[in-house]
Amino acid sequence: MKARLIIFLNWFVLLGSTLLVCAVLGIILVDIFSKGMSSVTWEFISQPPAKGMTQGGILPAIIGTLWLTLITTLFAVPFGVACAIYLNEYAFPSILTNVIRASIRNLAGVPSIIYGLFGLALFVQAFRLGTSVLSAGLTLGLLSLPYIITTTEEALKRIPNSMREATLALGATQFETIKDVVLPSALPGILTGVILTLSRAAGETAPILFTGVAFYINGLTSSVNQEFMALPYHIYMLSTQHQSIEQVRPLAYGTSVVLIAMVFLLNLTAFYIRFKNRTQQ
Amino acid sequence: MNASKREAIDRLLKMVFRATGLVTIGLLGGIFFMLLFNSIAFFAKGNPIDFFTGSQWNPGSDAGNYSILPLLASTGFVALGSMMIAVPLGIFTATFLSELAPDTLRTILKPVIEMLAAIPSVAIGFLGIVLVGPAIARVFGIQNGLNALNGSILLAIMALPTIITISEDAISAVPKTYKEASLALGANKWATLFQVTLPAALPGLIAAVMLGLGRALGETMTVLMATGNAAALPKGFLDSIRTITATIAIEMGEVPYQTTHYFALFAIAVVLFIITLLINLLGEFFANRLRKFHA
Amino acid sequence: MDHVKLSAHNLNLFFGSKQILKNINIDFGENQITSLIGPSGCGKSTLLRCFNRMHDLSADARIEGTIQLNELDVYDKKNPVTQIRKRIGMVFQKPNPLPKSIYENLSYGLNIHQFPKDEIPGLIESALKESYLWDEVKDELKKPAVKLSGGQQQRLCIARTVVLRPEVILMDEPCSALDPISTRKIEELILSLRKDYTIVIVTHNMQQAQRISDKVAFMYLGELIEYDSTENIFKNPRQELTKNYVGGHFG
Amino acid sequence: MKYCFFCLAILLQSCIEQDKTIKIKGSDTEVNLAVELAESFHVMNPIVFVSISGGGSGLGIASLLNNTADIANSSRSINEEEITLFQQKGIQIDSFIFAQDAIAIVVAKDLPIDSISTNDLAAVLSGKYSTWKSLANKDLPVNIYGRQSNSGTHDFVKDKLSIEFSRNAKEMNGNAQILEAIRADHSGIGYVGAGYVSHGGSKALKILPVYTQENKDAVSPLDAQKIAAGKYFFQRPLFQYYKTSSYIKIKPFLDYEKGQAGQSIIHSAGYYPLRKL
Repeated sequence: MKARLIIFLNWFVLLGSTLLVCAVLGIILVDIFSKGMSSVTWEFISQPPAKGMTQGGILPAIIGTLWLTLITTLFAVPFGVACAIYLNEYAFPSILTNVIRASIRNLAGVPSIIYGLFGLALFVQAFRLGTSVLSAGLTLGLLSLPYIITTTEEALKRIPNSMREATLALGATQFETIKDVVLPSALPGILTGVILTLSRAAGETAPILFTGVAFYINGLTSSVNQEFMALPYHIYMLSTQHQSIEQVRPLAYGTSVVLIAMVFLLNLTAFYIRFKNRTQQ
Repeated sequence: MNASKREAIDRLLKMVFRATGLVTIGLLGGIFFMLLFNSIAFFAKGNPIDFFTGSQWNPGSDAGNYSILPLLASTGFVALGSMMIAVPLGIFTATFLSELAPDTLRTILKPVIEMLAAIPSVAIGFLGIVLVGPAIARVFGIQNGLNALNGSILLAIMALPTIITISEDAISAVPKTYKEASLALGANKWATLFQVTLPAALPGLIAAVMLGLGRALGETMTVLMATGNAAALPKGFLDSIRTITATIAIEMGEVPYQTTHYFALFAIAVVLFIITLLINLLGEFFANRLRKFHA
Repeated sequence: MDHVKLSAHNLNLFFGSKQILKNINIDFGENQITSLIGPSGCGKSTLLRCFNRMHDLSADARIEGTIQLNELDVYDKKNPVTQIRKRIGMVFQKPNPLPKSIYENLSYGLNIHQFPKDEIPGLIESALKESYLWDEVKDELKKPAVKLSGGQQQRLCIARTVVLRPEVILMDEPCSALDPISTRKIEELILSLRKDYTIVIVTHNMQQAQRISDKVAFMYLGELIEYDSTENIFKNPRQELTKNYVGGHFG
Repeated sequence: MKYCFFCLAILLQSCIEQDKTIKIKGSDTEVNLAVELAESFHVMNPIVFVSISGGGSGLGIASLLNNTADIANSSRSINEEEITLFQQKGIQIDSFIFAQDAIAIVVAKDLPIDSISTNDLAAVLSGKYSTWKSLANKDLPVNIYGRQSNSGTHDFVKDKLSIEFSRNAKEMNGNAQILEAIRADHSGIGYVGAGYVSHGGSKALKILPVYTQENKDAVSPLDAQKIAAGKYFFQRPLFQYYKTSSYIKIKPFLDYEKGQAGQSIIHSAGYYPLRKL
């Protein structure tokens, strides 16, 4: 009898924890979507804010986040992938490369606000880019680099050496081997990592706080040295800084819906690529 | 002729890759030097002893009190609180996923956990204001739910995916032979789970907790939005607190560059950086031990 | 002996401080099949990979001595490694087709070495015919190469090497991952290739060495112990070690 | 290759493009007003972009120093230390008062207190009174909701009362958070810009008129006439600081603020315009 009770309790605790974790996600999504969906209309997505940001939409914030993601991609993807290729394909394995790898892995765990400080010191001040979408995008790019480098390296490591030997033995140069065999085979893995990293970057707030995000801008960001609005910061601002918090709460919910939908969409794309790649093999 | 041209391209691109690789590594390494340089500037101006032993962070006052202690205490306090929630919950869930859940359930639950990880921190912080805060206020009969408890709950949610994923990997990596040996000796499923499988996965579980803790310590937006931001030493979970990250977020935009206050913010950032670095290294150390152990 | 195609003189190879190959001197005759045999770890694969400079990308590999292809110094920096490898092809232990179609697997080498575009289909067809693969794949050249069976894949890898018209083909235990029937096919193929190419093959299969090779080299612990005609090595070895090995007493 | 061109294009754009954006930063008190001004300004002058960030007054002035803002909104006048910093950097600045603001002292609606003296207020905010016993005859703890130390409102109240704030004062991110907290807190007290409470923000709240030792007549921050006469204790001009060198760039916006349209927006936002309407 006692043994049965223990078994029951064990099941109860383990299953209960799992259900609780699922419930947390459920509560988050249900709360945000049930209260936010009614605000998300075509006008909300396609109009700028109006009446002291108590009405209207979030178009400038959407455009700002897209700008930011674009610049992050343009900076972090080529540099990150090139760095991973250098480390995995060119650099001879040594203590130094192992130290570099370990540092990069640990940089992925550095708080994002510290990247914000670095962006401020490097891009805003040292490079004189000012507070702008360029500074903020580059800062987010730096934040993304460790993730992109690590996931790309993992993808490259999964390509068996026999594949490289095949083309090398045919007289291909090392670059041709990378370009024609290694990268195409590693592409799904790299792409999955890149998309997941970008979805994380798009939702980040702390690194852009002092590198260029604005409370409000009366137009759409149209050049890289302008300041910008961004979806995550807009949520922060609407829920803590705005003068009539109660009045704009539906807008904050609506903005959260748009941001979460955007991030989930990116994640689903990544899952799809991973899934498709797995079933093909 | 053509062959040497191809070789030349190869050499050139090798150099390009090496250069970009080294530039990237240099940029990332720059983070550390930037922090170091700016905080040295602070310690040259201010008093390093006060920084670690004083009791007040109050840059606005005329004397300029820059003590990291209340901030550090707040940061540690809220992170420990979050671990008290997230560690049991995360490890139990991971155990369930790897040992008990049928395959179909696992393939559904794993994406659920990844989805949880994908939710931006600002959205979690927002829920701290509109959902968790009022709930805490109601349950404890207090006026305002923006306090350490709120922050701990939110940070637990943010650390859960990390803890679950790594713990699950660690538990699944325990060799089948261990379990079979235990079962063959007549131990039942539960005894095997708690006395053989989980202890064997322990280094991995510690690694999971460490990385989760690192995540909680470094999180900015949720604590900024949900903990009330009072820079006093915390006495209980219902007190408002202000973490290192929140302090940087609040004050960095508002200080003139190259002043004592500006450098002070870099100094507290260095402390945070070192703490998270140590915790991550510790996590990695345990993860490696697990790997070696099973290899 | 006939014309010497490929040779190594006083070849030493080190990985870091560890010496793997010790003072190897060997000549491979043109249009001959030479087998390298020896217990695993004796350095036979390592030696094979010296001939087309596959050690170039290992950080700590250091090579002393000379390797010559005809009169050409293989390790001379002035000779592009890509050209060396075009002239000295290689087939690996496990079939490693590129993740592309059958046709692209063959056209890849031709393209990078800039063969005239209009000659490529003809070259591919004749290489596949030479490799006894044409009849099996001629209708599905667009099919991914990985869909082929193991034996077919290995023949494809040989065809991929042959299509470049190399002078020497190095084979590193090409049948060890294959079933007996596929092995037999590959052996037939190797024998038929002898008329056009110089072939060096690493094998741990004594019967195979006997079946296909003109000459056999026995290696032990990084040293070349004995190098002679197949018949002498198996029937009448001069060294005690060789005798023990071919007699199946160790390894 | 395409990628390189694209990056080059972006870099070129960043170099060639004249920065047409007017960056206004600082002062939570003024930020919403600035947003509304920018919104209507954009309708009239769509070529000129205005980007606005909140934060405290310190942020605005710091941004001006750091060259990341063109106009610094500030609800306090610039202090000695900041003047020295500007001098050190060799930056010439000008200022312009575009409205008057009054700070409202806010408590929950059901707290039985109708007005407060500056002395009592000083005692409450500095933490001398830990309960409402002596003021409202209720044994409830005093919960103070204030701004962060870098906010102009924070400094203004602190200096006006010559106190240091209680260490238990909660430092909220903005005026709106203060209002929301007090709405939920029966024994809370806080200070916010009058602009925040005059437009429906006062729901479930009470604004305490303030009297002084000399003038026992309690004045409400919502009393426009008294404000115009400068009679309210917590009354202050709202400043805009800007660099003399960027005057040409920001002139259209300043002109708009001073004009009829701008001043009427200021009025309807709950501040007291300088011009008679």
